[in-house]
Order: sequence, then structure tokens, then C-alpha cells
Amino acid sequence: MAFRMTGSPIAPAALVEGFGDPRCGGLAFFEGRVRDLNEGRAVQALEYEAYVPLAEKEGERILAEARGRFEILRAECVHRTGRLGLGDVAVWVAVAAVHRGAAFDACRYIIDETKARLPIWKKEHYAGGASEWISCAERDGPAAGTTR
Amino acid sequence: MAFRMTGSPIAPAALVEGFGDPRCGGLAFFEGRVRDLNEGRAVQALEYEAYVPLAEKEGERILAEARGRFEILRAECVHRTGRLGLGDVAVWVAVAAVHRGAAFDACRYIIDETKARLPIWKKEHYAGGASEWISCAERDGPAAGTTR
Amino acid sequence: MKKSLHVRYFAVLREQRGLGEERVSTGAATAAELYEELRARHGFTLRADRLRVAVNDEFEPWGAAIRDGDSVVFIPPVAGG
Amino acid sequence: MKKSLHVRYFAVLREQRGLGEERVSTGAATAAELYEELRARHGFTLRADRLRVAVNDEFEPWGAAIRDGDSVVFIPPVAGG
Repeated sequence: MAFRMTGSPIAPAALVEGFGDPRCGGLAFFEGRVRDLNEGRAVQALEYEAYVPLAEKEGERILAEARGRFEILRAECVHRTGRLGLGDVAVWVAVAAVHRGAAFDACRYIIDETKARLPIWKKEHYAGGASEWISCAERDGPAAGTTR
Repeated sequence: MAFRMTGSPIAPAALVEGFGDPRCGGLAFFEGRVRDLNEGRAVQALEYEAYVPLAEKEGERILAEARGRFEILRAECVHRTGRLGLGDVAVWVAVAAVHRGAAFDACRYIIDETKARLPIWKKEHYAGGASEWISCAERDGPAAGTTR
Repeated sequence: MKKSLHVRYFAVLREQRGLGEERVSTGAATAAELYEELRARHGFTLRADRLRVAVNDEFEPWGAAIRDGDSVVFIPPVAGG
Repeated sequence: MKKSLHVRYFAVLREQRGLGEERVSTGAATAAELYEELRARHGFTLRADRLRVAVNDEFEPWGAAIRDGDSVVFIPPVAGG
């Protein structure tokens, strides 16, 4: 499967090594990593919880859409579940195309749709022990899932 | 230096391994590889000839422009010279940013400008022994550098 | 005629329910009715219009009929970032 | 008063000249004049408007004055793809 969820660390170097196609001239990659600050708060770790069967179906649909919309040869995406530390890779996307424009466009499409549509939830753990579910809910009104 | 020309093989896996920043959440990478066909002709190998001192200056200028135009934390680019075979990496670009939009935009800016502005020339070697300098000249009129 | 459903909870809903899945016996005809029933029972803070629903691992409209043996998941807003 | 210049050739120009660099003694005042002189001498097929020029490893306009000891490079169109 070109899309997969994994509970093990994502190692982009190894994935890059195995990705390609003799017909391709342009490859675009994206890595989403856990960063040290989010909206001004010091993040220490992060937890991804996923509804795996639906996330994998929806992930495959997104890759199929990308192959339909852009002139690309291959597309892959891997998304983490579980607890991640600073700098850990949360999501990795790779696209191979004959020409670079399509590779960039498809790579961005895949990561944008993945973030918007996949049933995957992120809980941030802050310095001091607080934690919070990051979601649209937090931006719109009372923090539905806040636990401090 | 963040931009460099090299006569040795580019190994993206090792480069990806060493690239990042604790503040970054989004990393975009681009690889340009030698592909098997160009404008319908079977390519067997490719030669990059560069005016290295000026290519390196201009490359650093492009990276500085990208850092000025986009909200990014780091940018690197490596470009090959010499003879390359099918699938070999000709150019590698990496950008780290807090948010992915800036990482994609800067990565694309860097590769587009690199291809348009750097004094680097490409000679394709085809099945059957013919070879040709690939340049605007070929597209506009008589093939200035064709040798068959 | 009560149906027996398999309900899974994720993220905020899992924490508010205090468990990840359960068997639910219900008379609800649609996914929407089921959520309102469970929301009243467990005090979920999210309103249905903030959620999506999946039945048997596929997204479905809230008005989708639910049948005996179905697996139902209510999907809180995702991070999106 | 002749100047002595260091001229390097790349790609098509290198192949048409048959060498990668040479010392050139010239009365040309500008980069443009120098190129026309060399083009006539060596039969370069590219017209100046297809090229750019660098003097001492910096891009310069074709009207740039050239001085004794300068290093000059004529830059054929790049692949761009």
C-alpha cells in the first residue's frame, strides 16, 4: 500500500533511498516534524491517535486523487501514531513525476488533504505537565478537550 | 556553505539525515534525477559542465533571496557536475520552516531559479552514440551545439 | 426492537467516555439519534455539528440508518495543521 | 595599447573553440567588442544576444569595460529545464 499508518519511528533517509522511478526527473518530499513551540507554548512531546482503518482508506483515496489530478508517476505517504518526541517525523510524503511542477503540486495536495481529512488526532504535552488535544474545537470556542 | 557544487555522487538519504532544525515543523525537499527519456529520446547518460565560482556565488544569492522572501529557517542546495547515469541525482534542495507553506514555496523558488540562472550546462548522451547540449538554443532555432 | 452496536471512541470522546470502545444497545434509527443518546448519557461536550460519523469504517451522513451489528465511530475535529 | 585577458569557454563555446581557456591579447574596449572579435576568429555560432558575460566571476552588462588582466567568461544559454 502506498499509504500507511505506523506506530514505529519514520526514518525518511531509508524511505528516500527506496523511492523513485526510472522515468522520473523530479521528486518532491515533505516531512512534518514535531517542533518545539506551538502557538507560543513549549511542546515536549506529542501523541497521535488514529482511527486506523478509516485513515488508511481515506489516505489511499487522497493518493488516488493526486494521481488523477497531477501528472505523477508515484506517490507515497506514511503517518505516525503514538507518542513522538521533539524532532520526530510525524508524516512523510513522497512524489515522483517526469517534471517538477507536478511533483510539487501533488506533494502539497497530499499533505494538505491528509491534515484536513484523516481521522488522526494530536495531543500536545507541554513543559509543566499540561496537555491538550489540538483541533478546530480549540480555535472556535471553549477548549473541548483541554486537561490541565 | 549552504550552496555547493560537487563532482561526487549526491546521496539524498545522507543529506536528509543531517538536515533540520528543532524549531521546524515542515521540511520540503526536491531531487532532480536523470530520467530515461527527454523529448522522446532515450537518454543513457548526462554531463553537467559548470562555471563553478560564479555558479556558487549565484547559488548563494538564490538561497539568500529565498530566506528573504519566505518564512524559512534553513535552506540548502547541492548541484552535480560531471557525468551522471540514469537515476543519478543532479540537484538536491532542502528547506526547513515552521510551517509547510513557506517550506514548499521556498523549495520551488530555489529549484526554479537554480535551473534558470546558474551557469551550468547539460549535455545528453543518447542511445546510439549521439549527444546534444540542452539549452534554449535548441528550442529556438538551429541546434547550436549538436554533435551527432 | 433494540439493536446491538459496536461503538469506538477517539481522542476527546475517548477521554470523556473513559474507554475506547463498548457495545451499545439502542433504539436509535440514525447515527444522529445515536449520538444524541450517547451525548446525554455520557456528557460529551462536542455538538454533533463539530463531528463526523463513520459506519462500518466509511464516512456516512448523520441521517444514515444504523443496523444491528454496525460498527459506529464519531469523529472529533482533526488537528488540520 | 593591447590588453591581456584570461578567457574561459564552457559547453558549446568550449567545443567550438576546441579548448577550455586561453590568454587573449586584444584592443577591444568592452565585453561586447571582445566577443565579436573572438566570434569572427573562431566561428562561434551563438550570437551575443543569446549569451551573458561574466568579468572576474561576476555577471556584467555587455557594455562593461574590460581591463588588462581581467578574466572573462561568455555564458551560453543554460538548460533551464
